[in-house]
Amino acid sequence: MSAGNLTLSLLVGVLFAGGSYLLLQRSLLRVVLGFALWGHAANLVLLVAGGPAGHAPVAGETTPEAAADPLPEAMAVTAVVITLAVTALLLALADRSVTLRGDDDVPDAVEDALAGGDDRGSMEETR
Amino acid sequence: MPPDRGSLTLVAALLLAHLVLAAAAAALTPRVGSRALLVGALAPAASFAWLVAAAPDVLAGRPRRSDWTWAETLDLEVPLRLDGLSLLLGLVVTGVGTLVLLYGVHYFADRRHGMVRTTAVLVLFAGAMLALVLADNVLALYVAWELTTVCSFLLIGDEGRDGEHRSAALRALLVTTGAGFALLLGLLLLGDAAGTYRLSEIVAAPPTGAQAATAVVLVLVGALAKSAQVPFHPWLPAAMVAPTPVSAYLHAAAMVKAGIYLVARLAPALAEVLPWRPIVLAVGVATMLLGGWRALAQTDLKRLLAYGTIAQLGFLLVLLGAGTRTAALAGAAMLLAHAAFKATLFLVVGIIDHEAGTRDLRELTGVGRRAPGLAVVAGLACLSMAGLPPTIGYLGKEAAFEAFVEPGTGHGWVLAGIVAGSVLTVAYTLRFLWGAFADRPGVEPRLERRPPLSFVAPAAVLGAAGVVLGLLPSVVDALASGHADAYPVEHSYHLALWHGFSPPLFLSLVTLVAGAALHLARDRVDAARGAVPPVPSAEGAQDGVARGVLAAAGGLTRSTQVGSLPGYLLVVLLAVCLGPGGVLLVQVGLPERYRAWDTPAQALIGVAVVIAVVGVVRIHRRIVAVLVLSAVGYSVALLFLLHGAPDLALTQVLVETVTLLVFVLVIRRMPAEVRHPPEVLRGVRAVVALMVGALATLATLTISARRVPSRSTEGYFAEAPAEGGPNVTNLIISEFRALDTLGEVTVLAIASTGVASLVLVTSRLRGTPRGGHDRPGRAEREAEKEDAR
Amino acid sequence: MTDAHRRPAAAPRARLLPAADRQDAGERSLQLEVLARLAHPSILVVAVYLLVVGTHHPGGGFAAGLVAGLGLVLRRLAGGPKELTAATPLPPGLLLGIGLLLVAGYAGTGVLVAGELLAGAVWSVDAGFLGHVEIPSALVFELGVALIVVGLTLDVLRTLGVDEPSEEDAEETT
Amino acid sequence: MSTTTLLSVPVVLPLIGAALSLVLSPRPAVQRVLGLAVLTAVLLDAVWLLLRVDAADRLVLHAGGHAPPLGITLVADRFSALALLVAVVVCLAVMLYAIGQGSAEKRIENVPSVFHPTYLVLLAGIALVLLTGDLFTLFVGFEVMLMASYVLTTLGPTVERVRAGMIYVSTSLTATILLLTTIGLVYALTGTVNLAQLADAVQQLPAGLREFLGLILLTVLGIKAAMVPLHWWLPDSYPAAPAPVTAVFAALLTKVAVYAIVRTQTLLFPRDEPWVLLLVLAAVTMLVGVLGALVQDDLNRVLSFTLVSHIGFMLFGLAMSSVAGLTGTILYFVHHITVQSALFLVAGLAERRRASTALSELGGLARSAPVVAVLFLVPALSIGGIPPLAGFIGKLGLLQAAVGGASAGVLVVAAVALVTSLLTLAAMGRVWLMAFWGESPREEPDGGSGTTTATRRASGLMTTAAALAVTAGVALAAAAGPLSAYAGRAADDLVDREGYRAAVLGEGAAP
Repeated sequence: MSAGNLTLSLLVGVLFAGGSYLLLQRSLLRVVLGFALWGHAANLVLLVAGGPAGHAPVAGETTPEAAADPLPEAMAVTAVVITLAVTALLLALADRSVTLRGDDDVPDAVEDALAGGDDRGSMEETR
Repeated sequence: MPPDRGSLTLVAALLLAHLVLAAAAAALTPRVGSRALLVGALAPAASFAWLVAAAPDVLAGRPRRSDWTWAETLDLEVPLRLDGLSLLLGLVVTGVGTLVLLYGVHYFADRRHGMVRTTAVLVLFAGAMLALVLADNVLALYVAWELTTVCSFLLIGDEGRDGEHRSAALRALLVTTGAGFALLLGLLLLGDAAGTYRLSEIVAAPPTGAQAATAVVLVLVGALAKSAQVPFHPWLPAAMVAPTPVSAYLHAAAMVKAGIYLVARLAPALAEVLPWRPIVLAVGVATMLLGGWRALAQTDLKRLLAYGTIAQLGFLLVLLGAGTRTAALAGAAMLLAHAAFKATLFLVVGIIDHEAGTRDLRELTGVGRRAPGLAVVAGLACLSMAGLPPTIGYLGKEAAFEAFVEPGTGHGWVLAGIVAGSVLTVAYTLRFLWGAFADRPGVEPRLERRPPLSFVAPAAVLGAAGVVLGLLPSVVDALASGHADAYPVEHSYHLALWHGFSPPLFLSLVTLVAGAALHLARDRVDAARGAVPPVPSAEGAQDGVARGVLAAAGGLTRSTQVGSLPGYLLVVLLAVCLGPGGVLLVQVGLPERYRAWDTPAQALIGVAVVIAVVGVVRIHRRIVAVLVLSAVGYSVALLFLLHGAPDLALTQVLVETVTLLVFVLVIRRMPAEVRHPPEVLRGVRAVVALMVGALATLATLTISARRVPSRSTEGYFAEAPAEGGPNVTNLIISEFRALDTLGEVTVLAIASTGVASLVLVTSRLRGTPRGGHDRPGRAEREAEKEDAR
Repeated sequence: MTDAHRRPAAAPRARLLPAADRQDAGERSLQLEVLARLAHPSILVVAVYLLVVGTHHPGGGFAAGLVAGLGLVLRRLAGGPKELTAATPLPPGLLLGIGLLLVAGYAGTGVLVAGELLAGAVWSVDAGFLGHVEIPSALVFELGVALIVVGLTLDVLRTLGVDEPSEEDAEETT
Repeated sequence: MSTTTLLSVPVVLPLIGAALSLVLSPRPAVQRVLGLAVLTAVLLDAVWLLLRVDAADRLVLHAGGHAPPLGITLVADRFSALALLVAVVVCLAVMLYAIGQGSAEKRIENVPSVFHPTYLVLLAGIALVLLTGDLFTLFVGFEVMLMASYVLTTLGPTVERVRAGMIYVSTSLTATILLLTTIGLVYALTGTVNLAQLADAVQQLPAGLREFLGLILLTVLGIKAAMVPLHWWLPDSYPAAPAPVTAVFAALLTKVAVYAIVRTQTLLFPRDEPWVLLLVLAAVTMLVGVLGALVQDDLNRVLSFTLVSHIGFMLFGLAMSSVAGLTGTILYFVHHITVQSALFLVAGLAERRRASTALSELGGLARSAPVVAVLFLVPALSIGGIPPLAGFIGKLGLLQAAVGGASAGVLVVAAVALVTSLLTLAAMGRVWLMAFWGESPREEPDGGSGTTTATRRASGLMTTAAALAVTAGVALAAAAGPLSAYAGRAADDLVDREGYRAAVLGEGAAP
């Protein structure tokens, strides 16, 4: 059994914690910032999953044993790009929100604060 | 016995004929109006003829059967079987069905709207009901059972234009399907315990034990609700808002008998399983008494008949569920009798209602004098209902008394109950006759003409049938024995008009006299009824349950579906921490060995990342927060580079730069500062965030301590040169796992389209009226409503 | 919708990118614009380099696309929306379409021609004085990737980068 | 047709179609024809795939010829082939509807330049999730599907849709990043992301870690599947989207997540005993969802809550951990896809007549639009479990499995399922009473029946599309025999993990 990497594990924790704190806010911009932190954290997890640091995985220049695991690296590239795409879309949503409502706060849905407020829809008579 | 191919084709054709003729009649309705029912009536009429033709064979103990499999994996077969009981019910369903449809031609003649649906559903119902009594598989029976419920819902609701129709339809639907679901579970348990879903096989080898007992309770719930027994009964009087042919057919003769039929079908097998007899007998007697008592209080003739029906259904339940031969014989006879007389009386009320415009007995006068033929028809039916000779009702009631005069557990109180119930029956029979046909001084007569013969004829046929059959006791005995012979013959009782001076004859006399006395003393009875303090009614209880469920649903939904994104994410994060996080902490725990870092540089960059993260979280000036975020991103890219992932680091740096620009472009248009969040939530938010962070650290530590080497690295290194170059990471992206990349760039392309559609749409929306494009939000609608008030 | 609705007066607006908000030529910084124009070809060369060397060195379609996209960003920052339009050969929708067509078509062609989904081939070409050059078929794929990334950057710049999208912009993209 | 072609078409062809659609974006008519052509081709492919898979068990494609663990493997077994077929049928019906609506109303959200490519990409993503045999590709497939869904939700971004989009995208993204993290954890502990290899590798982990991974996968996929208590986002986002979009979302997106849950749990975390935690979650999902449905006063919100509720039925079958239970899940899965899409399409038809989906604004539709009423009634009864419709078939499969399992806990959940059916029926009955019976609250707008020939034709197309979805549901009931037999075989496939491994890794593959 190998040993756990304390620094990277703590970093993942800090990024997730900071991201979570931002996710739980009303401003969509801060939510996006939170997702960005989460994205970094997830990529670091992939990095840790690939094992300890090593040489760049270039065939011929290094051996499979000495190289960093290339698969998580490739997966992280995919993830980074996807995060970029979603970030752009979320920011466009925020922009649209600013256009329509003047701010980027995520408003609450009001339907269920009202739903079932009276006894309509009983077996007796619905209207 | 091998399936009989000939009858398979014929029965299938008959059932199909209902479907086809329903469609044909519905198609004809817009052109010929209610006369389309004549076409529809062909289906039950043909079925009736087939049943009559098959009767001698069946009664000789040779049931007809056929097989058809719907879904083998689910044991969903549709075997059909015609035995004595099915024949009995089948004759009722098709016979009454034919006459009611003929009657409908006249009844619905003036109707403009909704006839297409009414026609189609009535004919469909006839088919479903026939299928129900012929089905030899519990699941097939259930299918037909629920079909009749849906037909009932649509027919009760009619056009659904007023609240009474709507709520009556919904009540009938919910009570009967709700109990139907219990029935389904019961039937499945029963089938599982018996090892077969075949009714005939279950009856031949009945299951026992706890599972059978549970099944019995659930099956009975379904059967009792369908047959309007206490405490499920309120849906039936409410259903009387339906047009009279519907009430006569569905809610007197046919559909409500489905529950009775099921009880009769299973009683030979399950009467000995413990909760069966106590439930059946107690509920039956209670229903009979309650129905009779409430019938005496009605002023609406139709509701009077409805409560009478409830009482009679209770009576039938006692007889057919008791599980003895004599009781079954009596039950079979009473079932025939009830179908004939109750349908007749409903049709008579329908005629009165149609011609006089009311069916309230306080507003009716002189009907007997103006329509004597109608009075005679009703009188014939009432003879049977009250149990007077020489009617079929008399045959049944004599046999019923006989069945419980015999010694047996609990027979004493059951006998007392059915005698009392019969007294009430006589009393409300008289009340009906008095109410419909008597002269009332001071009331304006409303009946202007004698109802046409074609209108009265179906009722007359049914009414006469009760007397004709009563005069042919041997025929009735043969029909009823077809079912009763399912029981072992203890001492052979036969239906007859004269059994000598026996206790049943004496009891019959008692009921007649007491019933007549009760009718004569109606004013005093009414006074007594008024003096009784109101007891909680079943109707109120059902409404209470509905209100309770709605209140609970409203409360739950209001308090949880709060519509707040932070709230929802909070729940998600908590779920992750408490569920998987809990398992990790409790069952896996902390790894034993650590290393601080791979290289000290990791720690240096790590400190920078931590500082930057704190900055992003704490800074409320948007632009600064975004810039600090980039610092996190670039630091992470450095970590990638240190780790031996230059491709990833390069992508990260470039993406971070682009991201930064996107951020800057967007926040130009936003307020510079984010509003400070309310203090209340800050603590919760911080706690949850720390929990997530702790879980993430724990998970990462665990995996980095328990990591197993990749299974693919060597393969990649070996194959890379042949695929175009030595850069393994890049080859994974463009070759080995190119499918992922294909998906990923698709995401990019669509995101890009989405950004454009989100932002650029503005110019197109401008100038178009908003209402045309958007569902108005709930809040706006509320506001509009407020304005309207 | 009026301007008052779109931009509430209460919201203080940061003047982050002065040049980006300036529309007329008089206000633009000429030096910056010229610099950007001069730099653009070199940036494109870097992008092409990254695209081609991907199989051997860090790089590949993503990196190439992102670098090319950053070149456009530079032009946009220096010269405003007009300059951006001048710098783009094709509307972003078309870029995205062609890019996606290249990557998906590459997959589809492989299925049809070679009976393999997304299998690459490597062609060795004798390129005169350059020596032996290996051209992987995946280069088509990488090119598609790069075009999509450029398309995205362009879309973002043209949409989020503009305060009041003009009618022509809308027509062009949709 | 070769295996490669059969398995590639559902993923690659829609993407090529989407690319062409983007290139051709100034020509809406061509885009429509293109979209329909692609969907038809994929439909034929899916039919063929289903027949092939049923005849010859699993079909396997190693993309690029790279065997696991180097490359990505696509696998079709009976469950994925069936799910794909139903998904394509629904997509086709919804596209017809959308085209009809687009011609009828010139709605902004039907700007075909965005709708058509995105819609095709959505299908490609769904196909990728259903066919992949690789955990990371599963993630990518989800992203493709979700990104398309983000764009479709916010077509014609009004205040309401932007708000719904924020909730929807944020919640989905949370799940996405958690899923990515989970994949990292799985990879670290096993050294592979190939599902067939994982099937074996996960078994060798200590029990605690195995349970942790199983639970975290259930949780993150549960967010996407709208499993209570992770479902809150759904009723607050789906109803805001345009009718055809809501229909396809409700039919497919959550179900694809359910598919992923079933696939990962059966393959990686097999169980012999009923899974108590999931039983509880299934029961709670059923009840919370349906209670929510009972008190809504907007048709689309009622339907969204029943959608949540009925996810519970599918989880119930999985939680029983038996072949019979899985058979029930598959039957319910198929039924629910068709029925839920039909209901939302019909809600769209109703909305078209009254320009609202508020129950108080509807009313009297049975009289003024009898066809719409029938089209609503059939799926509404079906979802309430009324025989002989498809919902009954699914419910019957689940109940039989529960009764056959003879475990008290399972029977309790079966009873909850029946109560839920009743409450669903009550919710549908309430809708029927308020929207279809009663009096119309106002005059029908002209758009209801259509004024011009073109509008009428488009309107007819929408009705036809809805009818197609309804008919698909009825056809499922009619075909209950072969369907349930097929579902039984598909469930056998799901528990036959050795067979899956052998098919993907080659016979006798070393663990």
